[in-house]
Amino acid sequence: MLLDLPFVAVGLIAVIGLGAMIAKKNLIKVILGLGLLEGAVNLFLVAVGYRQDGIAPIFTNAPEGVMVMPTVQALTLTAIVIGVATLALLLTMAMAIHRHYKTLNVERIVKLKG
Amino acid sequence: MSTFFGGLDNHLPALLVGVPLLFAFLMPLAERVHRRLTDILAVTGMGLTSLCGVLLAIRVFTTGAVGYAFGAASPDEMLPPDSGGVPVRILFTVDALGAFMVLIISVVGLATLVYSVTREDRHGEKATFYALFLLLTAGVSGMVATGDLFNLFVFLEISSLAGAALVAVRMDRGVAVEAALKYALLSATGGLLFLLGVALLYTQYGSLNIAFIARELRMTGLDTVAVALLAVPMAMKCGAVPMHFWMPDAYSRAPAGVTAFLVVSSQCAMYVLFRSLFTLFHRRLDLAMFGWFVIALGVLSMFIGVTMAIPQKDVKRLMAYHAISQSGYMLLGVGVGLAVLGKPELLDAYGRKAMAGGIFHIMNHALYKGLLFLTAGAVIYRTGQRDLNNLGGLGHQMGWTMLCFMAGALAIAGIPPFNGFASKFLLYESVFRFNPFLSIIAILVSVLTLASFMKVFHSMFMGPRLPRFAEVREAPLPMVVSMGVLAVLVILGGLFPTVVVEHIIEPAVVALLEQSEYIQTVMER
Amino acid sequence: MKKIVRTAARLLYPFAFIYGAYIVLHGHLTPGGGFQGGAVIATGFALMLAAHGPGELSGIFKRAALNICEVAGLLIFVLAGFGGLTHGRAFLFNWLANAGGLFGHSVAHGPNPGDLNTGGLVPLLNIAVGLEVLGALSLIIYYMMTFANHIEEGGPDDAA
Amino acid sequence: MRALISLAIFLLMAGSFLHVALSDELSFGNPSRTEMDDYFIANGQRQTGANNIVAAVLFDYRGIDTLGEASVLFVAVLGVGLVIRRAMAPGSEGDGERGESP
Repeated sequence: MLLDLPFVAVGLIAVIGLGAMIAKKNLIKVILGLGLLEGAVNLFLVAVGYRQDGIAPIFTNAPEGVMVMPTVQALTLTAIVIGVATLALLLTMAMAIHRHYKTLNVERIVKLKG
Repeated sequence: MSTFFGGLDNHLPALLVGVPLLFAFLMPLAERVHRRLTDILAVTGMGLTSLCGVLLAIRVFTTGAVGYAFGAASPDEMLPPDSGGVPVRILFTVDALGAFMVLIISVVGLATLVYSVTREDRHGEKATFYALFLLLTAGVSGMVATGDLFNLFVFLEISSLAGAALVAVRMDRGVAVEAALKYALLSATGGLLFLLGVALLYTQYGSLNIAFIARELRMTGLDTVAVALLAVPMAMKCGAVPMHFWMPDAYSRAPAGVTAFLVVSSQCAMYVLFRSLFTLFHRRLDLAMFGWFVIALGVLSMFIGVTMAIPQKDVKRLMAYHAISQSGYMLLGVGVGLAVLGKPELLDAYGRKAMAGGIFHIMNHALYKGLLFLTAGAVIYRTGQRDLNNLGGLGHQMGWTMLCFMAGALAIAGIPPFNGFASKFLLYESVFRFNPFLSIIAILVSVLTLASFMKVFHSMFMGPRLPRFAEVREAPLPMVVSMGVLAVLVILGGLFPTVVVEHIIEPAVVALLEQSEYIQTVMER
Repeated sequence: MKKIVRTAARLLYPFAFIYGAYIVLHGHLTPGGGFQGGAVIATGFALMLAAHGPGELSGIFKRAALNICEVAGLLIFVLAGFGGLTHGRAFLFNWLANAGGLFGHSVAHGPNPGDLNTGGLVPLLNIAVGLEVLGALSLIIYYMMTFANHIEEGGPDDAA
Repeated sequence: MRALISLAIFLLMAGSFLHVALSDELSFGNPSRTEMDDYFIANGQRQTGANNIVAAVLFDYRGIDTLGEASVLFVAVLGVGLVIRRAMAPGSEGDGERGESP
């Protein structure tokens, strides 16, 4: 059970991120919660591909040993860049909203309803 | 089928994604050369994409599912000979259901892009608008064509972000950005949950290919979590109640051309939902439970959507609530099919028919709802008013727009001879045999929809000519043309429903029901 | 203070560029690649933008240059993908690998010291993605800083 | 009411995350199925000529993913540019102003 610590960490980070997204009132903090959730998912992806005592799957001057799974690393890389793009767009929108509404409180950013 | 363009027809699935991306990337350069060039490039790019989409659909409907291996020595080489039967590359798998969606994307995409050519380029953003539109097209096409779960996530994110950016185009003192932010935040969260589901499947089966996982699936405890993680974000993206609240905001604030295409984008999310429930998890699900889950989403959406729509004053917001209500019909039809999937005699008795109705409704909804949003956009464009109380008497000046609106409104209410009637009739008939109560709700919702659109029609087009709209003219030609094309399709679909059902809908239903065909496209060649 | 920051930034940014370029070019041999290298180069841009402010810089630090950089990377990627189609190969087929020409040396299986001229499409696409990422990330920073400055200077305010 | 719903969603999702994290079906360091990854490690170097197998997967075997991801970044830049240029533009962008693009 203790050996599965990375998965426990994933669960905890995801719960913290989710909690921030649901409970926080500040839009920036909500977006940061999303960032945490994203970090958890990426960590999960990388952790899934680890093999006991594995080395990086790169043959340049590689030592002897079993290699960890390369696919998940590629997926994580892709997911990280997608996450960066998402966060950039969300933060920009938050900036634009703050400029027009003069607030970042999610409870007051509700001109659209009904 | 003979070869087009010197053998390029073997590459149609790749061109479907590659062409819009290429043209989108050219857009910033074209902007530097000349303003008009962006218009020409956008229409050319979208036209080529639609051409690829239509050719691909024809190919699939005539010769069966098409696979495409990206990066392989030959596009047909789905499995490398030395991999022991494991797909290693990203495979596109377009079966009849995928081709059906590709067809919708092609038609509605081209119509809405032509409509959007009339945008005024006040803030020098037109090139960006076109680039985002083409990227959205690439995203949704990729979503329905791909056979790889992670690739699906990537295209999902392209379509979400491009959609969100397009919703924000008009700013509207920050209100459009608010709508876009809601859309982007929910899509991003949904995307992450989807990715987590994909990761869970990957840990157990060591592959990301839908066909491979579907064949190997054991339905462990983790898979149960994965089903939820794949299905819930998609239900949210297709606007099913109770996860619908982003939809009226985004739909009402986006430019009309974009809204019409966002409807298609939502339906692609619905495609993913059906694909994962039917193809990926298929017969290992607790079918009755999931069937009722989908039915419950459908009935809630139908009912709450229409009741929220009736009091709306903002014409696009009203239509957005109707969009929620109509997606309920699709969920209801396919949900009934899912619920009886395990019982062949019931499936043959009414299950297939219900699914045909639901899937037919996807196409009809994309056409008539797109048409309605476009007419609303044309009215707003000419009058500057979106509040129903301030509109009136436009039938005198905007005759063609009024006719198109009428076609759309009668279709959405399920009045013959428009296409909405054809699919709704299939639904009423078959759902009645499954559970009469559900069918009665569906009919009731249709009546309410009709009432609501009668009101809209009356307050927009009827009445005396208003002095403040004295100089209002008919919508510009590109708008009328694209609305006209959609209106003609709406009528044709209503006049010849059996042709459409026989050649397009039935194969799509079979593709959804027969998991083995999808798997064979990849695994046994 | 301003002067110290500016001088330090001018001294430091070439190192970010060189290190980033190394990561990009060796992406197919060592850990790293287009994204990582592009991001490192973008930190150099961010440094210069932070020290001088957007709009005051010229040459490669202008918005137009970054924009072209980004689009060029993406176009190289797509066109390299279409390049595979010419011989009946699939989209994004690795038509440079083991072909003898550019990046065309072949490699036997197993650990080796590494040869820059291998990998076919992999290093080419690394460079393409490197260009795209450095352009994209720098542009995002550029836009955000422009906006922040605009708000600080109290630009025309149309909030309701 | 809203707080209750939020709490319910949170508990449900937190529960499922922790369920996954503590599940016996996952074990760190022992992936259960590795055919695809073993194929990459065994053949990637020979087929693509790249020593870095992650790069080989990223740009050769899963190249279209990377193209998609580059496109996502492009979308983000377009979106950021669009929102910021519009937000800085002087004057009003009125709601449904006449002649406003549809």
